[in-house]
Amino acid sequence: MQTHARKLVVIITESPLESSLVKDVLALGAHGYTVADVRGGGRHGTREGSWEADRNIRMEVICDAPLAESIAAHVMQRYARNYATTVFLADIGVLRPEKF
Amino acid sequence: MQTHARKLVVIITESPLESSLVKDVLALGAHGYTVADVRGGGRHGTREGSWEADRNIRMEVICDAPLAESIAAHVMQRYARNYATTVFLADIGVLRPEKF
Amino acid sequence: MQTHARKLVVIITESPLESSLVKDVLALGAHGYTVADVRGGGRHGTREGSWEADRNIRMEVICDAPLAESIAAHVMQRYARNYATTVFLADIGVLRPEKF
Amino acid sequence: MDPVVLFFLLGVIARLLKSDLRLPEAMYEGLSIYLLLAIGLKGGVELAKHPIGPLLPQVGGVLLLGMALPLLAYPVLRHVGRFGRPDAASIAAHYGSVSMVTFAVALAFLVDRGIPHEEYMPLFVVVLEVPGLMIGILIAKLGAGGGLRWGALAHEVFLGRSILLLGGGLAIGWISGPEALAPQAKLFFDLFKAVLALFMLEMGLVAASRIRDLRRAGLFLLAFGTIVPCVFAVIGITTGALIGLSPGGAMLLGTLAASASYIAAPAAMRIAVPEANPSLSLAASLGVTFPFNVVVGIPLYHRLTGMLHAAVP
Amino acid sequence: MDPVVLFFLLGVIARLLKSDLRLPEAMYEGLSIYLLLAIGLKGGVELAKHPIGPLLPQVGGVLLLGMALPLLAYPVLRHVGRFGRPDAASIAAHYGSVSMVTFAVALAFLVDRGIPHEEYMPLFVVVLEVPGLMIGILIAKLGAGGGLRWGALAHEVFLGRSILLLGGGLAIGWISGPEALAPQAKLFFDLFKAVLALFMLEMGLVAASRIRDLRRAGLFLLAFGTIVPCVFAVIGITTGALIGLSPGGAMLLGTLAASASYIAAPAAMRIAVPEANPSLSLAASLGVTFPFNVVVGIPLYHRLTGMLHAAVP
Amino acid sequence: MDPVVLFFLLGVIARLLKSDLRLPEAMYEGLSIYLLLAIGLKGGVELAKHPIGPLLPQVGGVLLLGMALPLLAYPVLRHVGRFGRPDAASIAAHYGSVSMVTFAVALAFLVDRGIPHEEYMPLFVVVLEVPGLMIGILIAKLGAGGGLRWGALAHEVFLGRSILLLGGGLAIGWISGPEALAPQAKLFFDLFKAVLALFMLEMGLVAASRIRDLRRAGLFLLAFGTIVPCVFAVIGITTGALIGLSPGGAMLLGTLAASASYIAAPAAMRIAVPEANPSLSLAASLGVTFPFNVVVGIPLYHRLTGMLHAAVP
Ligand SMILES: Nc1ncnc2c1ncn2[C@@H]1O[C@H](COP(=O)(O)O)[C@@H](O)[C@H]1O
Ligand SMILES: Nc1ncnc2c1ncn2[C@@H]1O[C@H](COP(=O)(O)O)[C@@H](O)[C@H]1O
Ligand SMILES: Nc1ncnc2c1ncn2[C@@H]1O[C@H](COP(=O)(O)O)[C@@H](O)[C@H]1O
Ligand code: NA
Ligand code: NA
Ligand code: NA
Repeated sequence: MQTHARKLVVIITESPLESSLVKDVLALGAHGYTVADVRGGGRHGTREGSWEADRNIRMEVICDAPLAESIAAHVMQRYARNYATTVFLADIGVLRPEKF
Repeated sequence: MQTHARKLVVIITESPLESSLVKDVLALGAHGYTVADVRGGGRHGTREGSWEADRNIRMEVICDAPLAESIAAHVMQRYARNYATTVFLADIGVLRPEKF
Repeated sequence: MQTHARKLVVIITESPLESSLVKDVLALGAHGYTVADVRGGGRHGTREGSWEADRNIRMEVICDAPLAESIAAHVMQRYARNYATTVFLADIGVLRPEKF
Repeated sequence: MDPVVLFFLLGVIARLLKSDLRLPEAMYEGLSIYLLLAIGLKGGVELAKHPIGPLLPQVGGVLLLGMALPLLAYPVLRHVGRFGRPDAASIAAHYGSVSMVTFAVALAFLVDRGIPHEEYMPLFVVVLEVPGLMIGILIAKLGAGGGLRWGALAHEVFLGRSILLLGGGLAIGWISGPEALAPQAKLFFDLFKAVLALFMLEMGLVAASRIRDLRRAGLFLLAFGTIVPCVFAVIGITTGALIGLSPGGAMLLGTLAASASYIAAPAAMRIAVPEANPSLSLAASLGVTFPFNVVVGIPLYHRLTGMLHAAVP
Repeated sequence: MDPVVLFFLLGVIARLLKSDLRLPEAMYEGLSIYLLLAIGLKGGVELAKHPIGPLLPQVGGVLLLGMALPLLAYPVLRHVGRFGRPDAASIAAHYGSVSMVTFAVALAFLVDRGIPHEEYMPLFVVVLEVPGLMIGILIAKLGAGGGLRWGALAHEVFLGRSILLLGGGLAIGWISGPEALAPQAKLFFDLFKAVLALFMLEMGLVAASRIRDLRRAGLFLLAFGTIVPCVFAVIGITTGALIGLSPGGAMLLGTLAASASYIAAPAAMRIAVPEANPSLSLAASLGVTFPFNVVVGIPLYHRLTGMLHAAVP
Repeated sequence: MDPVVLFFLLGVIARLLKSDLRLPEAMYEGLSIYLLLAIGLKGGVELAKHPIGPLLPQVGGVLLLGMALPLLAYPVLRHVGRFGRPDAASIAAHYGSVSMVTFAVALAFLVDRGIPHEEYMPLFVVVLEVPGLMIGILIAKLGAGGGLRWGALAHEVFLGRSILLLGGGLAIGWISGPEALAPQAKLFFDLFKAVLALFMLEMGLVAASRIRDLRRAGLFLLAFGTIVPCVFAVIGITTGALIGLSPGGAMLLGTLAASASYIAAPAAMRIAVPEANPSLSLAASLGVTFPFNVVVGIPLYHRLTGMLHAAVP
């Protein structure tokens, strides 16, 4: 069984941005996304979800490398300055290349 | 400290499949699995968990490359046709090779 | 856009260890961490969260390779003997090298 | 208009205006566990007051009703709606089965108006739910290749949350009787309608979010989801009168027949008939029939009962 | 001391002693949905007993109060506190807006002592909440470059959970009237104070966890968070007396003016003024003003009302 | 049979039949927070009616009981059960400590039968819980190499959720007294037994899921988990009679002694004695002793009290 190389973009950021991020990511061309509720800590302090204002989400997007770059760049430029944000990319393999 | 190369199989699919997937994955030979509740969107529309029928899970299995292949192939063949399903594989390193 | 190579350390373990793990990881030099509630199964049996004693967490830490090694080694040495624990490492790329 | 319906409309409006209002999932689940247990306990307590023997023919009648409904719905879906076999069978199972919340709203409707009814009606909810699901699955599988895992299915149907909690509540109520359950009454009976109101807020949010799916599904499902409940209500009311229920009881049986499942059926169908598109059946049962029944149907079925019940000899 | 306040202190103590006690998030959300609906329903039921016409001038007065408060707070923050425009505007919006739980505690305070008050006061909560947020956003954006997405903001303000549930409750209570809502009363009215007590436990845990942020924010916010509420209370009580409210009503309006938002405002500000540091405003409203109001403020404002209300002609 | 026990059995049956019924975690946590607070408040309100002085000798007696129980259990586990030191100490700590829900069921048992008892008994729950845990940890650590972090442990024991909420409820009830708590009574006292029933449903699900672990643990734990509670009940009832409790109070103290912890102890032991296998102790306390006490034990201890209490001079 052959796998096809794709990128996984992971965005960890403040919960209220979820709907806006989903819109952006789909508008940039992604075919899907997955979101989980998480907590964490970093430069912007502890975000343990002990209050509504302190919740994080973790979004995963599988896509090709150019789109991964533009998603990451867009998130950095639009959100990272004012919101607690972490972005990273990983190399993965998928089975159905036409899907991602 | 030396790490040993293994595969991480990630399966994102509909929640009702959880118990069935756990059984399959262990039967195929995996020594463990980890599951998280997630939401998402893709070809099968938005699955935001706003109704019981719309919940996703994300399962991770760490194993060697041949088992990873057979898990991925099994999931594709058994579930991917009728259920919202995403599968990807990544290269990772583990510390205790005998465990995975 | 250039990405910088970093390591992702993932620790899956028993929930009561969360606060202790956060302290350790920051003390070792990590700048941040992300935690999600998960369930799973492995050598220590099924940990499905059906009771308070059976909950797992999944912690992600992004850092450079040497720190990743020392985090992994510390977790193995301090927790892995007596607690249900899984650790793995992956290669990822980040955009802001100074942050991690 | 009943406050319970107003809570539903508040949920619908909130979702249509794209408010981010959401009941936490655990709260929704907690409320639904409460409602199922409360309905079951209430029915069980009443059952304890009756000898079981005379009820058996009624149970038989309701069983027959439950088997007839999906068999009536299927050909309409297949030939008028032009759905494939899996989708037609899945939707038929949804309409053959029942909606607990619709039943609760109808119950509150009768209680508010002081209309008497057989208090052991929750028993019939269980009796009506099971054959609807079973027949739906049978239709889908007969003729279609591939074996049917009956064990897994019976498990899914009988041990699904709805039947288990409702049946469990019935049994506990029946074994305990009214006195032993008196300390439970304050939570399970006195607060029932207010908890139902909260639940209806959530139902409004969810039903409104199904409207988009509906647009894709087209006009047929809209017509199906409003006409079939009226027809089924007439059948249910008539059956109720024939098996000797009071007008209130017959009206409840009619409402049950008219209602479509959106909890037990989707879960069972997803496993039994995976080829069926789940958003079609949910759009119809949750996006059309549930709101229709709650806002228009229940008062209508009440009127219909006035006309039909006397007509049955 | 009122048990409701003791529950709050139990939460504070638990957190200061680093206990791992936490209310599950879903429980916190469920309790807050309950409180908002209950307050709205109660107000709506009372509103149904009054003609609306005579209330309009009062509504106008409260609206003016709502616009005045953030405009008073802003220059103090900017020039005395030396905050940048975004932070000053964001904190001003928090103090221009209101805290529902503080209102609920003041309500319970009056009910316990049998002090009469206008029962439709929840209407004024809505009227006071909205202009506070709007003016805060306006200040932040005027002069600052970059367009303002008014649509998104109005959406955030009017369709946020608080306003929606409170307003929805008001509307349902108003449409239904007291009799139709009687079966709801057992849950929404009789259990109100005990649910409030549970909620206060959570508020104690959360407020105490903000104390660390406060240390970083410094003395100014501590002074601001205790002095401004007293000044705003005086303004609110006087406004209440001027628009013809009873002493109890004027005291509630004073408490609303004195209270600072920590649910609606943080959410709206995070989107409208992302440059503002959210931990500053939360430390002040949640870490200082909320405990101050609940423990010291409410009894104080009650006394102040005694002195001020008679003095207004 | 008491409905509360029937709810427990419903949970057990559901799990044995592999139903997917699950109470959401947040609901389970919310219910347990409610139960702990309600028991504490009730005890505190009653405590407010008594002078504290005369209670002190009773508290001393209960403290001694709490220290004796794990010391009795340990040698049996070590020498008869042939467990290693960590496992023996951990299980001993579980049986030295108490189960709040068992206590609640026994309380409901007495209330239903109108049997009088010292209403301030919740105080003794706290007094009995702490030494059990402490002694268990001491046994495990003495002789075993490696230092003991006493600070962390005292924190875990005294600030764990159970002690904190129970103690907090006691304090709030004691400070407030019956009148001030009257508006809370509708939630915390009137609904108590029904909420307990819901909680027992969850306990049934969880207890049944421990049965598999039990099979691996073998016959010894089955015997230990049923015989030791009976012995401890006798010791507890006798202690109760000796310190001057009424028969009802002595029966409650016996039940507390007979009960084994499955919330506080597992959490404390996991941190203090990580080498111990947590599934052994949970299988015994949750899979054997809890069901045994709830179904068989409580009525039995009631009878035993009838025989023992009169025999004590
Ligand atoms: N080094 C890191 N490893 C893993 N997650 C991180 C790291 N740094 C930050 N995060 C996550 O990203 C969120 C925002 O980061 P920050 O902007 O640094 O506060 C945090 O709340 C964490 O959830
Ligand atoms: N490109 C993608 N990136 C991340 N997750 C995806 C992607 N596509 C699909 N998913 C996830 O997989 C689930 C099923 O996908 P689908 O079958 O495409 O609807 C979705 O609900 C998402 O949670
Ligand atoms: N092969 C595996 N793949 C993914 N997750 C695993 C695997 N093995 C163990 N885990 C996770 O790590 C936890 C502890 O593992 P163990 O110590 O093997 O019981 C389990 O409860 C799982 O959540
Ligand atoms: Na039906
Ligand atoms: Na204010
Ligand atoms: Na004990």
